[in-house]
Amino acid sequence: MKARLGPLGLATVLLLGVLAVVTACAPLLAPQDPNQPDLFNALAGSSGTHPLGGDALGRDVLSRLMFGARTTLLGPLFTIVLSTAAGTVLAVTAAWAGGRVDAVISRLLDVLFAIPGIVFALVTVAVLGPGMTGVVAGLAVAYTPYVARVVRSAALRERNLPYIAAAWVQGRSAVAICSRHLLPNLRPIIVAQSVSALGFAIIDVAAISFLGLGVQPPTADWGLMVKNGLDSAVRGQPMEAVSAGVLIALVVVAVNLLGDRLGRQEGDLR
Amino acid sequence: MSNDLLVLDQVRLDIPAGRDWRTLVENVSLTIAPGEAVGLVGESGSGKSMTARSVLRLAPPGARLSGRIEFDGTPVLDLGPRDLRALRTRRIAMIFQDPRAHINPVRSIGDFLTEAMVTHLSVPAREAHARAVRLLADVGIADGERRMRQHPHELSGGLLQRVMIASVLAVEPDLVLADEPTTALDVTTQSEVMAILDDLRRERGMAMLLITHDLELAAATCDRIAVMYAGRILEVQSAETLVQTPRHPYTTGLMVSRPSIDRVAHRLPVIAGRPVAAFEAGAGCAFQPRCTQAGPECLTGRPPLRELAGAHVACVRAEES
Amino acid sequence: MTEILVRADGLQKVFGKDMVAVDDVSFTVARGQSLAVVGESGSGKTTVARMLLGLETPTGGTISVCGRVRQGRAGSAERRRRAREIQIVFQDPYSSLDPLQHIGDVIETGLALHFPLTATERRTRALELLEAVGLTERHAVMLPRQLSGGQRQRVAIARAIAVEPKVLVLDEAVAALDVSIQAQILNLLADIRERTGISYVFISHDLAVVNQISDTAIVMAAGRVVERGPTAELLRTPQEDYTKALLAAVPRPGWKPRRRTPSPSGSPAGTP
Amino acid sequence: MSWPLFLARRLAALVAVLLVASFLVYGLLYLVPGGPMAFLLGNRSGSPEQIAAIRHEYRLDDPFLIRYFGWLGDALRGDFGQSLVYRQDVSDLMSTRLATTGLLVLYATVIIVVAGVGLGVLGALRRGTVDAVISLVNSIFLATPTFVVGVLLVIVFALGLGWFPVFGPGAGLPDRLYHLTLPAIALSLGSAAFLARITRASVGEELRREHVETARSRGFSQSHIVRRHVLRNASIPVVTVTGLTVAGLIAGSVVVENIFALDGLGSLLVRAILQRDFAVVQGVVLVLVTAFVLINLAVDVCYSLIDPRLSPGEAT
Repeated sequence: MKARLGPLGLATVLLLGVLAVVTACAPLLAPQDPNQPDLFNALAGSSGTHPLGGDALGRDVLSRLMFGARTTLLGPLFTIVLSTAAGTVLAVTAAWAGGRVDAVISRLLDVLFAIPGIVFALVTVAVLGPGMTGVVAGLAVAYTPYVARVVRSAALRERNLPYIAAAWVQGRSAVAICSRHLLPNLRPIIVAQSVSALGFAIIDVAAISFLGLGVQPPTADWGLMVKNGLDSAVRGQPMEAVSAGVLIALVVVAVNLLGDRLGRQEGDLR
Repeated sequence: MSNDLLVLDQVRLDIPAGRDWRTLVENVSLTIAPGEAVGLVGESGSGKSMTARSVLRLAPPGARLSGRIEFDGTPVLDLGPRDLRALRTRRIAMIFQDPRAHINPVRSIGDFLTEAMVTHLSVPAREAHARAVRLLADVGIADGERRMRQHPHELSGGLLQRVMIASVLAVEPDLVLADEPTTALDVTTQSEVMAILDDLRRERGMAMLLITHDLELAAATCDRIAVMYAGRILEVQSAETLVQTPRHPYTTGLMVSRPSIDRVAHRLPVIAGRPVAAFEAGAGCAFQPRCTQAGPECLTGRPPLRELAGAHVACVRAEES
Repeated sequence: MTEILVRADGLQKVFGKDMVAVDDVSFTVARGQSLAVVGESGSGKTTVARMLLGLETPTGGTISVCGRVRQGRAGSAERRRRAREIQIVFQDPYSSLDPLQHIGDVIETGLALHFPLTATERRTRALELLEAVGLTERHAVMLPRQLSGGQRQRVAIARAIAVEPKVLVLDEAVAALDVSIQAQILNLLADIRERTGISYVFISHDLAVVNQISDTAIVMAAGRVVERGPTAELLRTPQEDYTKALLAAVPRPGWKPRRRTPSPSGSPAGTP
Repeated sequence: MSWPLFLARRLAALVAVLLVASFLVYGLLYLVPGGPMAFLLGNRSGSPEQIAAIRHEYRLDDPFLIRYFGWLGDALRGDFGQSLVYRQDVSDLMSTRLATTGLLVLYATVIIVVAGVGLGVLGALRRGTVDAVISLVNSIFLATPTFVVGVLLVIVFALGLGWFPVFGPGAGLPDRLYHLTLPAIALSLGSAAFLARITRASVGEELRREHVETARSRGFSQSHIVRRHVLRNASIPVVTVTGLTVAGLIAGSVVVENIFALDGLGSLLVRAILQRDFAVVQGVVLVLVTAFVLINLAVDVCYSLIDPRLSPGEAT
């Protein structure tokens, strides 16, 4: 697998690796305290101590980007873990049981489908109040049908293959067939699907933070930095908005590339 | 011979596989006279289907096609796009194995049948429609008017294959390439479709290259048969003599290993091993590893096709079997 | 009088509201017998096979295997017991094996479900079974995609006979194979029957293959049994028009394809 | 199945989905910690009279289901209750803003369909450099969130170059369109890239289909094959995705309106959430969900027109 990564793939893995390290070790790596206002540095441009300048309150933009990686990336990651788990369980149950169980689950998913993800997240935020919990909970529920629909149709196709029937005829239990045969064969699809959903989740979570409904100040977050950066830009200093915005785009590009690659590998194996 | 309709001479086809090339067809030479039916028989990987596609230059994208293909005196491999389209339009037509995949599912049967007449032959739509209905009648579809309005998913496989045949008749080509035209069909339907194809082809004096894995079917409907294995032709004979006196051990093996409805063998005589494609074959005769007659001389070079008592056979030990 | 292993009585299967796939089909399979179920697509022959295995539930009629009537959904213990009675080999050798499961594992999983063997015993037994179908130790560590179609079909056969069933259903098991491979598998099946005395239910559209492998046959069309009898007799002196037509359509020396007189609808039975 | 029956079924399904969705939206707001009272009062502390008035207005003393059906009945008549913050009818608040959002979504839809389908088809037909460039640009646009695009557009074209106004909706149609240009571009880039990608994949896949080989064997020219056999067949996934993305724009407009200070449904929703303006949240969400569901219905009808296999009215 590694051998077929290619230069673009390598760059992707490298970028995501660096991000993971920065996310984990932000306190060790950040040059400044991300929450320390410094009026002399307010809306300042690039300098030796502040490579990316300062925000409206004079906080170090680079340090805030480093710390911001945590909320910006961990939120979506939780969202995807939750929605993939829920979606897979629902999908495999529906595909295996068929009949009425399938019908009930499918209708449930249809209803969730009718509510756009970000709107659903806004509603949960309205209920739980602004903050990451509401955003992750809302998006996790909203993303579940997207995972479930893809996995269900794949599971249905797989479930009707003779090798599953053969295992059944041999007397294997339903649980064993699902866990030993069905899930391993669905794994590539599930992984590819959840990685590409991760790209969308990063965008949605950042957008909600941008609206001021996600992560609350003074915690650093890329979406929030774009929002604050817009005000700074109007006052003549676009560095904060541009750096945070470009970083979000870069991460999503990397995640999407990874998703494509995984999807294609899945196609090659078939 | 100058009066051959189609001449294949040392035709070779390679397709790209990563950085390598994979040979699918290797030095195939074959002729078809006007009005003649030739069967090209082989198992999977033999390259029979790719040979037929090569005639129309329908090889997969990136493929390398070499050798000489001459149709009615014209070198097909040298044709420009316009002339190639003209050749495909009026002179050579192809019938595919799976009509359900090979007919556009979102267009009606009428669209499918009249499209070529209207586009290529500039037949007015109304007349094309009337002709299409007549063609449907020719292939045994009586309620043509209704069928013309239907879509492929509303027709059975057998009916669709007849529609495919009708579409070929519409342009009255000189040569029909039929690629496993009945393999996807039930036996009774196969008999019917094959009979229709055979009748109409003879009536109109069209030549046919029938690609099939079924030696008996080829023998029943073709004048001559070529047996392919691993991208090469191993034997060419008239259909009549081939079934009586097959010259190549592979042909013999194919014939005796197929069970029959007339007799029961305690054990079927088998050809050991599995069929290989051209790029999988080692040096020497490609069939040698599976051949019961093989000797040391079979390991040196691919045996060329040579004449033997009215047949052409690519086996150095053909006289002994 | 030989023991009757399978007794199907008045089998019926209706899909949805009114799609009658199988209608009033009855037959028996005795110990050591090879019964062919012959028919074209849509005849209901595969549905019969699936009902025998419990993969479909009949809407009418009864199936009894080894003297016990099969009814309703079975618990896991009951399913394991049934597995020892009847097994199946499917048509498509490509999708009948788990693409991620090693060949040796395929066989061992079946053994582990049914026999109290140690890991070593299981491995030895799996290798014996692979050898019995013409494969070697080398194949045991391979994945299905490394095997040819014929080899995969051998694995599927080994998997089925591993649990030592009394009846083996072969659903078009040689239809997808090349002529030269088909003969090898037919011989293998004949060997296995000779050695173990297993019974076959051989589902096929191919009369020549049926002639080779079966001693009794039923001919199905549109879900019903049209004709039945000893295979040799059935093929030599068919009584029903449908059987005759089926037989007349098989290419053989001296055969010519024949056009039936164009029917007004122009379509064979079963088409819209 | 005939067309009327088909439509009736789809409409019934639509009503069912809306019913459940509205129940969800209504019910969720009762899960708020401290109950609906805490929500309604928000950060305000109310006098006993005020509390009593609110309890009366929102029928908080009635059982939940009765309240829900009462609200739903009013909503069907166009009465979504009163905003706590604006002291105005919710329906009035929404109707003035609907036009802005509607125009924005429509404008973006046009950009998405033209650019997305055009670039996708071009990429599929011109493999090589053209395709590679389009794919690269697509990957970047696809990965850049709407709000980042919006902010960058503001920085470059409004603040930097001064070509477009920064904020506000404008007055009169031409001026409004002018004001909406940057927002519409911000809203459409990602979706256009997505649509281009789907179109390219779909056209590419169709070009490899067997029936295209048939057409080729019959001597039709490439342009004839593309026109007659590829585009229509390839349009099924394209229509699906167009529908989904346009429906998604409704959500995306929330963000864009916020950046460009457009007074639309989206900014109303965000403000209502921040101010915990109960009735407005319910009303706006219900309208958004309805629009989303209606677009999906339109997509379903489109398929049936494109693909005879999915078409009602013919015996299969």
